[in-house]
Amino acid sequence: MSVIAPQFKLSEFIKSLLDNAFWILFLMVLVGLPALMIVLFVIELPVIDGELLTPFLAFTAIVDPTRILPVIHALMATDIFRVAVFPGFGFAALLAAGTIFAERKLLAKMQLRVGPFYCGKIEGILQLMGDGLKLISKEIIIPAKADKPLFWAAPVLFVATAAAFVSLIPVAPGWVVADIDMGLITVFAVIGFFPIITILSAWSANSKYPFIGGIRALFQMVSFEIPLILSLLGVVMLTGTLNLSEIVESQSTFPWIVFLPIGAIVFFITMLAELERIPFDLPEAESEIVAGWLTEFSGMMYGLVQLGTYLKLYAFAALFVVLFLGGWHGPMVVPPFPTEILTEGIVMGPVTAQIPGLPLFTQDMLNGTFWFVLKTVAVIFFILLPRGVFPRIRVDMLLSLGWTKLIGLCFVNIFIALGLLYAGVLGPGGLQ
Amino acid sequence: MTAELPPGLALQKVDERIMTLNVGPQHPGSGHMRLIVQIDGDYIVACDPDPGYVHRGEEKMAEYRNYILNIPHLERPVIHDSCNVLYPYVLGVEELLGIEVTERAKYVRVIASELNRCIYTMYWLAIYGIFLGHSTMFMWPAGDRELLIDLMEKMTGARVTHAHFVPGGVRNDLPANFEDVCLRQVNYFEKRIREYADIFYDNPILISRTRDTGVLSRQDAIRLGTTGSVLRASGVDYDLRKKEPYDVYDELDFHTNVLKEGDSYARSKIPWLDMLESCNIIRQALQKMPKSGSVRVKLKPNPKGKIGSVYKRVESGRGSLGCYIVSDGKPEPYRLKMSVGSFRNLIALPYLLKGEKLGNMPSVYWSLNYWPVEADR
Amino acid sequence: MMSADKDKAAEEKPAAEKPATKEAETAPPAPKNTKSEPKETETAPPAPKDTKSEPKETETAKPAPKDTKSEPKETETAKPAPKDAKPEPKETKPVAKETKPAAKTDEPELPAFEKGISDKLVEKFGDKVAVKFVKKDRVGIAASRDNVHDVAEFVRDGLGYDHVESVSGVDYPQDKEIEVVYHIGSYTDPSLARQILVLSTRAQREESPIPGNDATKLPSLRDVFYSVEFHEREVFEMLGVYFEGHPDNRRLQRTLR
Amino acid sequence: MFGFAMAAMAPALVISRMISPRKSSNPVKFLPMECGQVPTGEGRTHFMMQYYPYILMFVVFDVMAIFLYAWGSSLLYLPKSATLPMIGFLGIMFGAMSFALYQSGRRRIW
Repeated sequence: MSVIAPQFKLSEFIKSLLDNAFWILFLMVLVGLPALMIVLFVIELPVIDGELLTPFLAFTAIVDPTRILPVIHALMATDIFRVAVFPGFGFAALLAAGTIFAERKLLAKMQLRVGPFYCGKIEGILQLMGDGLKLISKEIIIPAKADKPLFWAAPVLFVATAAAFVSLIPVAPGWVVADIDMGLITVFAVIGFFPIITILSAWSANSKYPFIGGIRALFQMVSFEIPLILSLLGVVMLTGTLNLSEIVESQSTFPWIVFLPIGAIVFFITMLAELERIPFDLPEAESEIVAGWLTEFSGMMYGLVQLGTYLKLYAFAALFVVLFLGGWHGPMVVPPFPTEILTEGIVMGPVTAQIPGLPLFTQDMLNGTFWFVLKTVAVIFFILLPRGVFPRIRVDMLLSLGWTKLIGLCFVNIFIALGLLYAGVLGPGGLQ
Repeated sequence: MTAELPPGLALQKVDERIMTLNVGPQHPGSGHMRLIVQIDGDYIVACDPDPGYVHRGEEKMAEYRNYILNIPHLERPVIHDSCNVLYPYVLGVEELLGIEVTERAKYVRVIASELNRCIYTMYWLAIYGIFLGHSTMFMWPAGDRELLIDLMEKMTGARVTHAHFVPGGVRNDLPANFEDVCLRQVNYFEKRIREYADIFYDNPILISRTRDTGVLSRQDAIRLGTTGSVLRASGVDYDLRKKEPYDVYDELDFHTNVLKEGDSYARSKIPWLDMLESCNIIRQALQKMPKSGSVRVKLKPNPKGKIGSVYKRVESGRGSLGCYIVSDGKPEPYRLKMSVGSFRNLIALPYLLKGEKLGNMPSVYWSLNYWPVEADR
Repeated sequence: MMSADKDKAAEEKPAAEKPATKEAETAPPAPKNTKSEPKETETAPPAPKDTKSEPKETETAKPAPKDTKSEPKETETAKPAPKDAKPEPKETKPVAKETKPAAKTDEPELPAFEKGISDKLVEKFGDKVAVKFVKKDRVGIAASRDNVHDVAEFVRDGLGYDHVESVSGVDYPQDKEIEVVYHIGSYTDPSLARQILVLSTRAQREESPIPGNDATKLPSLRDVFYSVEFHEREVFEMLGVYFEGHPDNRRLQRTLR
Repeated sequence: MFGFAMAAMAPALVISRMISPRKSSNPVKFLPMECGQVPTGEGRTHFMMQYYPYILMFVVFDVMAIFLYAWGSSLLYLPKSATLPMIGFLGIMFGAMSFALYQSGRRRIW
C-alpha cells in the first residue's frame, strides 16, 4: 500500500480493466458483428485486379502476402486513411510525440542535465507513454460551479481545432487532407479559434487564475493576429494564390524566405506567440497565474490539451515550411530508380528483394515527405530553442511589441514584395 | 480607515472590478507564504503579505535547550545558509560565555560563511530565474551549487545543514588538502557564474522586464528599514562585513557592491555581484589563514551564560541577521530573538507592489531576497 | 472580531480589509492562539503578590490605567545612572531570574562614543530614562511606556538613528510585565553604523487575556520609525502586546479557517 | 479532420473516466484553484483588463488585414495602375494606426 495513493488497489485496477474489456467484447459481439455484416452487404467493396474484393479474396492474402498490397493501395486512396493516418492525424501525432521527446532532451542538454532517462531504457524514450498512462489513469476533477458541457468540450475542441489545422497542410505532392482554394484564409480562420476555445474554457471553469489566463490569451490574439496575417501577405502577393499546394508549387526554384526574410522573421515571432511558447507563454505563465487557463484541467483533459498544443506546434512549423521554405521541394535523395526495379524488385539470382515502401508509395512522394519532414523538424528545433534562452515577457511589452514593431515590419515586408514584383525580379516576367 | 494609511496596507473597499487573488501558499510563484493581492485588471491595487505558514517556533524552542543544543535547530530557518544563520548566535554565546576564538577558527568561519552565502544565493537565483520563466537560469545555478555543496561536505560532513559553528570555534578542522580543492572549485565557480551574465543579466528581455519595476528609492529603503541586497541596490552603502566587522573581516580586502537604481534588476544583480566578491574573500582567507592551530576552544559541559543580554549581527545572504539573547544565568537562554533580513524586507513588499503590473509580482517579490522560512522562524 | 471571523464560514471572510478597519476603531483582537504565550500558563498561578510597593490594582481590572504600574519601576531605577549603577538595588526580590538584563558590572572604563550617546539621552530626559548598559557598540536604555515615544523621537531626530532592526518582546512573568525591546540602528550616519541603541520599555502583563480586549498596551512607534510596522504586528501576535496608534494592528497571520 | 479528431479524442476522455478513480469524498476537492485557500468571490467577474485601445484597434485593423488578401491574391492579374490606390489606402491605414498608438501611449490606463 503506497503512501501516495492509499486508496489504490491493484486488484481493483485490474478488475476495472477486465470489466471494460468484457463490455467491449460483449458489445462487439452483439452489436459490432451484425453491424459489420450489414456494412459488408451495403458497402461497395473495391475492385482489385479486376476482381471484387470479397472476404474470401481477402483471406487469400494469408497465403500470398503480396496480395494484400492492392488492398492497402485501395485503402490508402480512401479519405479515411488520409484523415487518420498519413498526412493527417497519425503523422502529425507522431511528429508531435517526437517533438515532445526532442524538447525534453534538448532542453535538458541546454541546461546541463539529462532529461528523461529511465523510462524505456534508451534515453527515456518511453517517457511520453508513461506520462500518457499516468494522465489517463488520473481522476478528472471538475470545479464545483463550472459550466460542465463547455468545460468538457474545451480540450476536445482544442485537439479537434488543431487537427483541422493539420488537415490543411500539404505534405507531399497530392497528399493533403483538405485542398482548399482559400487555404490560407481557412488557416487564419482556424487559428482564430484557439483563443476562443481558451477563453471559453477559462470562462467555464469559474476560477480566477484560468480567467486571467483566458484574458491574456485574448490579448495575445489581439496583439499578434494582425502581424501574423500581414506577414503572409507578401507570399500571397508574389504567388497570386491562396491555395497552400499552389504556394508550395510556386517555390520550386526559390523558397520565399530568400526574398521575404522580414516576413519570415515576423511570422516566426508571431508563431511563437500563437503557440504560447516561452517568451510569450503569458496565458499559462506558471509563476504569475498558476497555470493560466490550464489550471483547472486535470488528468486526461490536460493531456488532451497538451496533445493539441503539440499538434498545433507541428502545424505551425509545417505552415512555415509550406509558405517560406518550399514545402516538399528538394533534390532527389536517391536518383530515380529504373522502372523494372520498382515493379519487380531487385532480382539477385533466386532471391528477389522488394524495395520496402515503394510498391505503396511513389518515389516522388517519399522524397517530398522526406524533405518536408526534414524542414519541419528544423523549424521545430528553432521553435524549441527560445525556451531555454528567454524569460517570459509581460502583457504590455507584448502588446507594444506586436503593434509598434511587428506591424511596421509587416508593412516593410509588403513593400518589399511590391517592389520585387514591379521591378520585374519576380512575378510573370521574372525568375519564376 | 484614515487617510494617512501606509500605501499598500490600506486595502480598499472591494469594488466590483477589483479581484482578490490569493497568491500562495500553494502557488508556483509565492513560496511558503500567502500574498493577498487585489488586482484591477492588470494592475495591483493592494497587496497584503500573510506570512507564518512555516512558523516553527524556533525562538521558543531555544528557551528550553541549552546553548549547545540550540545549534542544530537554529540553523533550520535557512538550511542553505545555515552557517550564516548560526553565526550571530554563536558570536553572542561567545560573548555571554566569555570565550575567545582562535585565529584559525575565525578564518575557517569566514570561509564557511562565504561559501554558504554563495550556496544560498545560487538557490535564490535559481528561483528568481524560474519566477521570470527562465528555466535555464533555474537549472544552471541549481547545478553549479553542487560545487560548493561538495566543498561544504568535505569541510563539515553534511551537505546542507552543517551545524558547523559552535561557541568557541568550529566543530572540526579542515580536512587535509582542503585549501587546494577549495581554491580550484572556487575559481571554477567564479568562472561559471560570470557566464550567467550572458544568458541572464544581459538578456534584453530580462532587462526590459525588470528595469524600473518596483523602484525603491534610497530614502524609502532607509525609512522602511530594509537590509542586505535590497538596501544596497537602493544606493545605501551598508554592509555589516564592512561596517561592523566580525571575526576577521576587517583583515580582508573586499568592497561592497552598491547600485543606485533600486529596481528589481538592481536588486537581483547585487547578490550576483556579492557572489563574485565572496569568491575573492574566500581566496584571500585561504591565503591568510594560519596553516595550523586549534580551531576549537574546549567548553565546559553545560556552560552557563552571564546575566545580561547581547545583540550580535552578521551579514547573511539576505542582509543583516541579528540575534538578541537574554540570559539569566542559566544554561538556557532566557529569550532568544532572531532579527532576520527576510522579515525586515517584507515590509517593502506591499509598498513596492502597489500599482505594479501583475506580471511583475513574482520578480518584485523574489527580488526582495525574501526567504519565507526564515521570516517565519 | 477575529474570533467571530473564525466562526463564520469560509465565504464570509472576503474583505481583506475588514480586520484592519474594525480593529482600528474598536478593540484589539484577542490572542486567540495561546501557543505563543506558554509562559503565562506556566507561571500564572502566583497570586497578585506585590513584592514591590506598586499601587497596582488587582489583576482583573483590564483597562489598566497606564501610569500607575510602570511609573514606580522607573522611579526605582531612575537614578541618573550614567554609569550603570546596577539596577541591582531593585533586585532585592528573592527571584534573581527576572532581573533586567543587567550590564557588565565590572567594566572599568566605558567606551567613550557610546557613553556620549547615553549621556545625551540622560541630559535630555533626565530621570525619565534609565541607562541599562553601555558597552562596545551597544547602548541600552529603558523608558517607561509614557516616555518611550518621546525618547524614540529624540533618538531619531536628535541622535540620527533611522531604522529599527528588531522588535523583541521578552516576557517576565515574575514581574508581571512584558518588555518590548527595540534595536535601533542607523544607515545614514556613518559614525553610528556599528551602533545599536537598545530601547526597552515595559508593559503590564495580563494573567488571563481577554479576547478582543488586550490590556497589555504600549504606544506604537510606527509614526516615528516606519520600519517597526511588521515587527510590532509580530510582537502583537506572539506576546499579545497591543500597540496603540499602530494603523494596521492585526495579527501577523490572517486567521485560518 | 475536425470531426475525426473529435471522434478520436472523446474516447480518450471516456476511457480515462472509466479507469480513473472517482471519489467525491470532500467538497473542498472540487473548489476552484485558489492556492489552497477557499476562494473569495466569483471567478467570473466583471474584469476590466487595461490596454483597451489595442482591442479597439484590433477590431478595425483585423478586418483591414483580411481585406488586403483580396487585393494581394489578385495582384498579379491587376494592372499596375490599380496598385496606387492600394498604396494610398495602406498609407492612410498606417497613419491611422500610428495616431491610434500615439494616443494610446498618452493615456496609459483607459
